[in-house]
Amino acid sequence: MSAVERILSRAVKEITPGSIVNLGIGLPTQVMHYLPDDFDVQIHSENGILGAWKQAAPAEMDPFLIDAAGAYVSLREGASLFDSAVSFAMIRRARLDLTMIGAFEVDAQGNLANWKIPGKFSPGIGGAMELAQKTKRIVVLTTHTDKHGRPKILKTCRLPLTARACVSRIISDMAVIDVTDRGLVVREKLVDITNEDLQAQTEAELTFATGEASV
Amino acid sequence: MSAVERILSRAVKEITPGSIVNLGIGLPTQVMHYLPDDFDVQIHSENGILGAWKQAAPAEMDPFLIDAAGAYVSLREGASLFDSAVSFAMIRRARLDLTMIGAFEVDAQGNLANWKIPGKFSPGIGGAMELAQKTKRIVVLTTHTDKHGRPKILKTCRLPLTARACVSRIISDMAVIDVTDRGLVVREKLVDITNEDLQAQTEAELTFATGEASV
Amino acid sequence: MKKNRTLEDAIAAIPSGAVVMVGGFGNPGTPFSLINELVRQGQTELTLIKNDANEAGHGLSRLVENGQVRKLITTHIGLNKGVIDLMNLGGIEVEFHPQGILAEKIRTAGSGSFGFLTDIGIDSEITRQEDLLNWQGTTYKVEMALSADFALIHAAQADWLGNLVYQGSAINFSPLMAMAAKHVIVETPDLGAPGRFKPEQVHTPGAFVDSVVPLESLTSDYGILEHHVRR
Amino acid sequence: MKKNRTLEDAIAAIPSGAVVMVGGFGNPGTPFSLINELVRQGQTELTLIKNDANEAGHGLSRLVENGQVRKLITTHIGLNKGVIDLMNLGGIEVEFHPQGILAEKIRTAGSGSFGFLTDIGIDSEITRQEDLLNWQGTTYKVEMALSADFALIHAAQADWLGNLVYQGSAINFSPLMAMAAKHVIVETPDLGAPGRFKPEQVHTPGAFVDSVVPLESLTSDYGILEHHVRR
Repeated sequence: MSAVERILSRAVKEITPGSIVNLGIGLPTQVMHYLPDDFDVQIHSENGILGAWKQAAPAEMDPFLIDAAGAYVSLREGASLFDSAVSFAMIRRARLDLTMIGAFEVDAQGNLANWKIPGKFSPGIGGAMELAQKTKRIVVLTTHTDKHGRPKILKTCRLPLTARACVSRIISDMAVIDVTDRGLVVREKLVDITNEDLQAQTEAELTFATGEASV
Repeated sequence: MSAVERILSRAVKEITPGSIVNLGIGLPTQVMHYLPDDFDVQIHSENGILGAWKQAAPAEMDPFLIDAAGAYVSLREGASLFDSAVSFAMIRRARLDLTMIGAFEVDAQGNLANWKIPGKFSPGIGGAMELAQKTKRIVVLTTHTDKHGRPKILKTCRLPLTARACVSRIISDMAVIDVTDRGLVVREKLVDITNEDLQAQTEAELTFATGEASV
Repeated sequence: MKKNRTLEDAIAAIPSGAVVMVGGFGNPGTPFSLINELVRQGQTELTLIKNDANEAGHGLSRLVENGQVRKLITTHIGLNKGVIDLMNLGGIEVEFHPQGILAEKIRTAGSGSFGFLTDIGIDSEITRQEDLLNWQGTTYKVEMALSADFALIHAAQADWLGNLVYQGSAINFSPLMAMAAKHVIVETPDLGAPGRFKPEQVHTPGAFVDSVVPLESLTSDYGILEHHVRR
Repeated sequence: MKKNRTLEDAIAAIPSGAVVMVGGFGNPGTPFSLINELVRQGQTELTLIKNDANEAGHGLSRLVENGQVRKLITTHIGLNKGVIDLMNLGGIEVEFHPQGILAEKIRTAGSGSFGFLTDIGIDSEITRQEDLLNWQGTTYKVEMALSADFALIHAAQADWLGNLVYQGSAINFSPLMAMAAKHVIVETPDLGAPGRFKPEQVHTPGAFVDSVVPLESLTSDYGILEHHVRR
């Protein structure tokens, strides 16, 4: 399995039946493809969809129906379509159970930075800030290190924050890590790696849960 | 013609083709019955109707469709139904051209009191305050004096105000009076009455337009 | 996830002392069946939020008459002399708001905001000095959001996911209250399977709804009020 | 009253320097025909308000590329490198808001209010000290209403009175902008006589709409973007 496949195949297990879930642009939207076709979930897309589903068949693609990532989605039975004010009311009123979201940086306090790299990347914040600040449970999907091999899981984020203390869990290509009152706790390892080697690729201090699952 | 008929048959002439009009509870709602069936107007009702029309035929009355006065209205072609927030957005955004409204008191500055008589009558303000404060043109329909023969058109209102300086025109059973920068100006007399006798029944000072219409 | 509940179970979730929003403008939209069950179960010390108090012997008025209501937040109760008299005797606390302001206070809670700036009634007796805010050189009235523990809603049609469609003038406060309350209970005479609605035509998305109570039939409460028919 | 206008007449009402809201999230809801006519007529110094900048060569991006835009108020322009580059070079002023805050600022104008109290981004770098309000013991961020001189809207269907129905994910900001702008111009490929819509199913009541432009057909602008199709 590739790093991406490891993240996605683990991430899909976070989605509980009957829940309402937003899948952020990037890795998270790809989680949808790992869901069984009959799975009981309602996917929320912030451009005004509850009940978005996998890409429509070519003959059924509707140019007037995309998700927030631009995909020509289909709709589940029981889907609803609404304006952007209602869509974000749903977010701010915490009617979403789970948001999976990407990260530039995430830290030991559960702070998230995923929208801006000053001087390099500033396309605007989109819906990320409200999703991060208001969803009941935020799970970050991220490679454990950046393309230069530098840790993305930090003691304290250095980039401008999307939201403070919002992240519940981090799923990287190496481990499943929970943000707790006593810092980051490794729940599962997704590769065959020693605790020491995992810590070496992580700036924040890790605690290893007794009996954490291994590959 | 009765006093009420004089008011209503004059009031209906205020409604211009193509306009959006709210008719307040009491005398104003009755203006609808003086409109020709094919008249180009959209009647707004603050409980969420644009395009309300006269009472439905008995077989077509819908218990789930009333106007703000409780009447089982019918709908014109092109009517729309919406929630109370949208209905009052329409009012506050001044998308109504005209509101006709009743009065306990109205005064020379165009102040209106029609919602509360301290110690006697305080059923709540309903939609009157927003209609009075925000509609482009407010026409008051009222008997010239109260049931004890006391003037209702005053120098200055004594009851709690619905809105300040909101009234453009007063149509009583005796006269059509405009609120202007130089006070109240009588435009038409609806009964055969001398200027002096009309003034005697009016607390506020009246000016008589040269060439005002008479009965 | 099916949100179907029985009338009894749905209403049993409401404790005494709860703040309860109730849809409806006059009869249309009033959830008479949910209210009648609340009368039967007898929870007390309720704070109710509704446009009006319905008419004597009907709907919300029954809760007041039965002594279950501590406070009513409303816009106009002119059609209910009994409630006005009780208010004047001090038997019930009544808080009035302009109709569109009540709607907007509820809508503000429903949108996850905390208040809004308006000029409605700013120079009238309904505005106190402490409600005024000078901001960037202009004076506004601050109206705070109004939320509730529960909302009781009548929908013309619904599906198991809680998607709702309203009819006629029965829309009024219902979609706003469905967004604003922590726990939303819906009654409907027409409950069906997901897929029955065109997605663009859903008035209230199911995400806002917690319980849906199917009604076997509509009682006479829902019918034409003969005294409002013009002869 | 018929609100039908020709494309040319409707857009000619917009002067240089105007503040113009434009519906659409990505392609769906973008009023390409109205925008293309605005490009043809060449009004300049525009302030545009739209969720995004569309993609290079399409929709709003054409107005930017043609030098007609002074300022863009938006949420995310990540799919338009050209506009980002122009922003970084100082060729266009860009003001970003969180997406739901932009929606709510527009909706607040549309409801005739002046601002709202929120906690979104309250402790982030997007909030300045002067945006904060301490009110009744709690600190809020004040977000002011955002209105415009014009709104350009695409509706799936319309009638002569300006009643609008949207489809798919093309609803997004359109009903909010239709309420918030002083003058609302709508394009639709399907204009019909009043009476065609079930009254409960109208998304935007005609009271908010000033001009309706019938489109004879939809250009390729409105079609599938092949590079967004997953193979």
